[in-house]
Amino acid sequence: MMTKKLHVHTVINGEEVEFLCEPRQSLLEVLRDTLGLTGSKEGCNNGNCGACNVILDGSLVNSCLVLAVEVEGRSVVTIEGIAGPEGLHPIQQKFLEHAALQCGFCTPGFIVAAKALLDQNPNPSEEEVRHWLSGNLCRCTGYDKIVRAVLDTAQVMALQSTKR
Amino acid sequence: MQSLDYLSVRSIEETLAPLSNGKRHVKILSGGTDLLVQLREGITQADLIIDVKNVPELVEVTFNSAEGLRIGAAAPCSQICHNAAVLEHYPGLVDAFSLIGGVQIQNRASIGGNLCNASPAADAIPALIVHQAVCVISSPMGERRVPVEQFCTAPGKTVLRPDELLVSVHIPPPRHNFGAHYQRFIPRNEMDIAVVGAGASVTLDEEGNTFQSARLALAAVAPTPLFIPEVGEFLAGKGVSSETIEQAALIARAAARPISDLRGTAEQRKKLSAVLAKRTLEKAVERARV
Amino acid sequence: MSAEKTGDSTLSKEHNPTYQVIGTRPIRQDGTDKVTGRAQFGADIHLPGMLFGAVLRSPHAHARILSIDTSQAETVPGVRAVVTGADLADLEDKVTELGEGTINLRHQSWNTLARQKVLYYGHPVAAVSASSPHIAEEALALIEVTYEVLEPVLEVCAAMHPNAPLLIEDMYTDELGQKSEKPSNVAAHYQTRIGDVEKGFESATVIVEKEFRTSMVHQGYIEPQNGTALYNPDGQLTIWCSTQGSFGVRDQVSEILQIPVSKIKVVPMEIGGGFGGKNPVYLEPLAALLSKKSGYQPVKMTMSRSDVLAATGPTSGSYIHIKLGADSDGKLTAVEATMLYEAGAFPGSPVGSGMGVMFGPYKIENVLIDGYDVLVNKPRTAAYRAPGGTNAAYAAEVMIDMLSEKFGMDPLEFRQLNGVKNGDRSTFGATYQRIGYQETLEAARKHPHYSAPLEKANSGRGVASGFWFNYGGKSSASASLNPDGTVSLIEGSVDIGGSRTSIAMQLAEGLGISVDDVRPFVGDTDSVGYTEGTYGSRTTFATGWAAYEVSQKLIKQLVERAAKLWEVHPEEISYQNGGFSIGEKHMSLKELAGKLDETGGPIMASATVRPGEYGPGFATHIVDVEVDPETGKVTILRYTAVQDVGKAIYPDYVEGQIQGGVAQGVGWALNEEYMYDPQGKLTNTNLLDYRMPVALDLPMIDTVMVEVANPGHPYGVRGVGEVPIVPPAGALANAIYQAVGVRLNSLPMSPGQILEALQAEKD
Amino acid sequence: MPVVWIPALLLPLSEGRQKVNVPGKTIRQVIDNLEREYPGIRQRLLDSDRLRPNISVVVDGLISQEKLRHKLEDHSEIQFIPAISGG
Repeated sequence: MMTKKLHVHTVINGEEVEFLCEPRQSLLEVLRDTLGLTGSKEGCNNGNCGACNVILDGSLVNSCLVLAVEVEGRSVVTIEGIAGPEGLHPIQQKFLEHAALQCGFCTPGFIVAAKALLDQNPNPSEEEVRHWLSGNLCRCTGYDKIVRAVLDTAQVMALQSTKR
Repeated sequence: MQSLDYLSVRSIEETLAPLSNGKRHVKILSGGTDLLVQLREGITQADLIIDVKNVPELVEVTFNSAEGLRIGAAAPCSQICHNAAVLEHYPGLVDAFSLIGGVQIQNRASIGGNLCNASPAADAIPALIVHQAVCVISSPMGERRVPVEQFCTAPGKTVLRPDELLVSVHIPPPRHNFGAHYQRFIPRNEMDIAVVGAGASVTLDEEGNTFQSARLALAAVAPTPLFIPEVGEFLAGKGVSSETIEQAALIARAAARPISDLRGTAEQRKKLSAVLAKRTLEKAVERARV
Repeated sequence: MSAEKTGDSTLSKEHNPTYQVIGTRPIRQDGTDKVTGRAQFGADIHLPGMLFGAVLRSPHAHARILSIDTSQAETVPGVRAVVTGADLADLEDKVTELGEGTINLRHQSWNTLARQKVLYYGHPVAAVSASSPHIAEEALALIEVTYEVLEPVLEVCAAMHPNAPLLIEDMYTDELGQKSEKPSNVAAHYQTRIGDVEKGFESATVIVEKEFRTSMVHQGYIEPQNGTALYNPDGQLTIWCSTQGSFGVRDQVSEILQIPVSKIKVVPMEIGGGFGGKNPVYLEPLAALLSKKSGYQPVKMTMSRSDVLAATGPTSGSYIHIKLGADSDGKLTAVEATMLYEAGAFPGSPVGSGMGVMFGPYKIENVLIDGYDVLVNKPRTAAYRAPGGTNAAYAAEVMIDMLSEKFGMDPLEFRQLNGVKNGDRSTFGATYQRIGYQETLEAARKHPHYSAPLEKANSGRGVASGFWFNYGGKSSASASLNPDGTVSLIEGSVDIGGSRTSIAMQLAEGLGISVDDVRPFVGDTDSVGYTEGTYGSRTTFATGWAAYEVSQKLIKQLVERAAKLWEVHPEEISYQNGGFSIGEKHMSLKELAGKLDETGGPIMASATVRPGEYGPGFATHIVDVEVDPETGKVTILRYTAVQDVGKAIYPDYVEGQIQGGVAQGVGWALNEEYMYDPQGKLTNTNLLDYRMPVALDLPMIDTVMVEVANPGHPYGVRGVGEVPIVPPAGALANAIYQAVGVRLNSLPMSPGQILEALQAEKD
Repeated sequence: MPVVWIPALLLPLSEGRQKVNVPGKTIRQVIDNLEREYPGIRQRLLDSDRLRPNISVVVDGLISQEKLRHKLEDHSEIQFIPAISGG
């Protein structure tokens, strides 16, 4: 049976968005099935793989563990919002340069998580990167190239900010 | 997940009303990291969930040296860990709250959720017990206070009545020569439930050579997080030495009554109870001395 | 061998020709889509009028289905169709080669939807289509199934007992064409016998004997299975899914639903990992059935993580007994082994390949290995990276370590003494041609890791080697030249880890153009020639070869066109590095591409290959661990993987394959395992309790790519994907022994196991 | 003439001989000739008119894809092994 849908007004990747959803629908489900933002992936649907990571009001969350109705009046950044009008975000560029992806399925979650890390800690150690990314599972790479890509991004972004 | 209704509230009164009228099967939603999974798996039922994250008293973390620390029940782990006062005065709590899940979980999972989920393996609870934390519970009848060690009654069960809401947790002000620590054992280095967890707090004399008092609690070795007063009774007045700590650890081991499950065997948990009790006491002493 | 440092991996190579494209590190053509979330994976598809399917699964490990009542479910508003086993044709026992390996059609159909009996927890019993996934899920709860619960068979030795309950009551043990007298849970018995083991053991001065047990483990791809089907009223069926082989899906669906392949088009979407587990079909035939029954509307089905763990993959748990002897010089003289592999609910464990992998790196004259394929009430096993190899090599490498210790020899030296060389006969019978095993041992001994001091207490270093057959198989590709001189390439291999690029690079090398001028595209089953799945470490080898063939065919046509323009004979024209020349005259490929119309119109070429001379792969790994003797926790301090890769076409992704294989091997070795309760219910059906390594569990994984070119490939390629998962468990077991003095004989070597072993050592 | 390693499970049929020389220009001919020498061996290797799907034939070290039609050299070495699947 279906309960009455609720009207939700929120901001996704900087754009005001309105949608209708059932209370039981997760943010992940609405992003993918209602809003067509399929970059966020479902790997486990219970918070153990990180493939559905989004940034909610500045903090990293699993969108499978957030109800869509909870984002009323809040702001969400998904993988689709990481690249800017001028092109790829440095973290995306570094993932490509370091071959930090194989199948690419966990990649959006890792990139969103790495973005959240660097926003909060622009100069992480390898240990800090590994700890932060421990909520994201990758089965292809053994994490080596992913960790290198994140560390390298931090360096490049530090250089860019000193230039400015 | 079964179909249900959702209500976002802004005050405690607004929350208590539907709880007390008894018409609906209500669940309180803060972080949802346990609740949503359990609803999906059908382990928990509800026809109404009340989102309390917009109730100011439930998300505040406040500190003053006279009354100590007050943590709103819906405050997420990351907020607690990054709070300046908590970092300065309660490193033993940071140990525990920084262990609950990865960053994504930290940003959602709340102290109240960890208490109300009442898992025997909950990381926060032993740490709160050794800090002598008290739960503040509201209902239309008023407010009552329950020491954390009495809050959980069985796996998934607490002292809360259907009409009651866990509002906040209070931790006494920091004392001199006090040190606390929590650690757990997991097979991986992250993303696991404790096979065994151990929290300890000690208060030493001025010289830091004698235990004035101590508290120890274990996770995942009993139906509820286990406070072991015998350890404190044994250590009080004794000199700080590896021998006394070893003996205290054996008392903890003896008190542990674990089961075997998919996360570990009873035998393994018995062993780990002693190992972790020893290690966490040593760390607590180290902290008490600085 | 010269050694050249590339990033944090070393490339040590024999002399080989200089390439322009091969061996470089371009950015993969599909990369941008994958870092921006635009890449379309199977579950990302959305079609107009699309319905959602869900599967009802057995709560019992072994039970007879007495009745299924779907009437209530059918009345739920929003429900469009319900299917059960009755909707599938009953197929007779026919063993055929489908996807990879062989499949008995009756079993394949039975696994798709249970008939009469359910054979494992999670076995599909019925499926529903509805307007929303939540309604479909609610409808499942209204399907009433009555079961007669039977005693489950959960352990391989118990399953072989003559009085064990039978899973498939009319199954007899096959011994190379001969059936057993009585029905049995043993599907097949294989045997390898070379020389005379009794004589072999007589000539041995040292004999070691040990038994090993390993748990069932899962491939663990992060993307759950999914399948979307649109059955048209005209009988044309289109399937969008995540699969390792689109043609394999077409073949399997054709057999299960009894539809000719000509009526089926399979569109491979991007795939989120497979490792062997995405060769068999699960949801695709159900989605097709539901689409037809729902009035020819598209139906999308996706699995939950618990469905994935309970009902797909996994690979066999096993019992292995080995007796191994060596003479006074430390030369191996004989091996005798028994291997019992869990097939799961239906025949088809990888025990055969396990038998070959076990002592693949070693020269042993006298061999007697018995392998048994045994049914248990667990999901039907599927291939998993070097199927059957990791558990077999784990046992073998521990034995080798025990012997080298008894002889007081360096474990790598012991392996050099007994390791296979070109022309040696393998322990599975075949004779090795050009192989690079000894080269990996030499590189490992020379590596700074091997001589680095171990500082920490309770730390130890272990080594182990591994072998994998590799494979060739059928591959197709076609390409057309664009007017701007770029090339559009259509190939049939699903890209799970950069193979679009490694294939495009071989076309570019052949044509002498930049890989940036090649646009690779993975075709569906109607747009490209038959191509086997992305498995068996075959893709860069075989489909890359097809791309090379295409490049040669294009050059032939291009030279003819150039000859027309210059009005000379083709033979007079030389073609090099993307340019034509004759005497002083020169013309680039791009120039010619702009003048195709004047010389006879567009140019395209296609090739289909089935190369046989795939070179086997060998690897040697070194690992340092620290063990906490109070908790049994293992910390990996350092890891180095040395592997003969033939020729690294796309080094970034060869390193990636090696690192990924190591990570999976580490998980298998230390913490991953299927945990069943006594009734046969899988208890750890989530990624919290099925413990795959997280970033914090692993160090950087150094790779050494040894290049012993495979003479059987135009560019010397060997498969690289599977070998790296073979050595880790053995290397870790040997390192743990060095650290704390206990030899673990079961996987996973979890903290609890190690703690018990340490305790047993004390008592 | 080609050398055939008799599969272990078929040794009872070959009076225990592990290695036999058998004439034949293709695997099919070799199996036919084996059958003459050791009656019953063919139906153990073939399923009607094709090699059993769970068996691979190795010719001179390489797993054959032509199987029964595989052309043999005068001194080819032939081996039957369990079919291998890849992940």
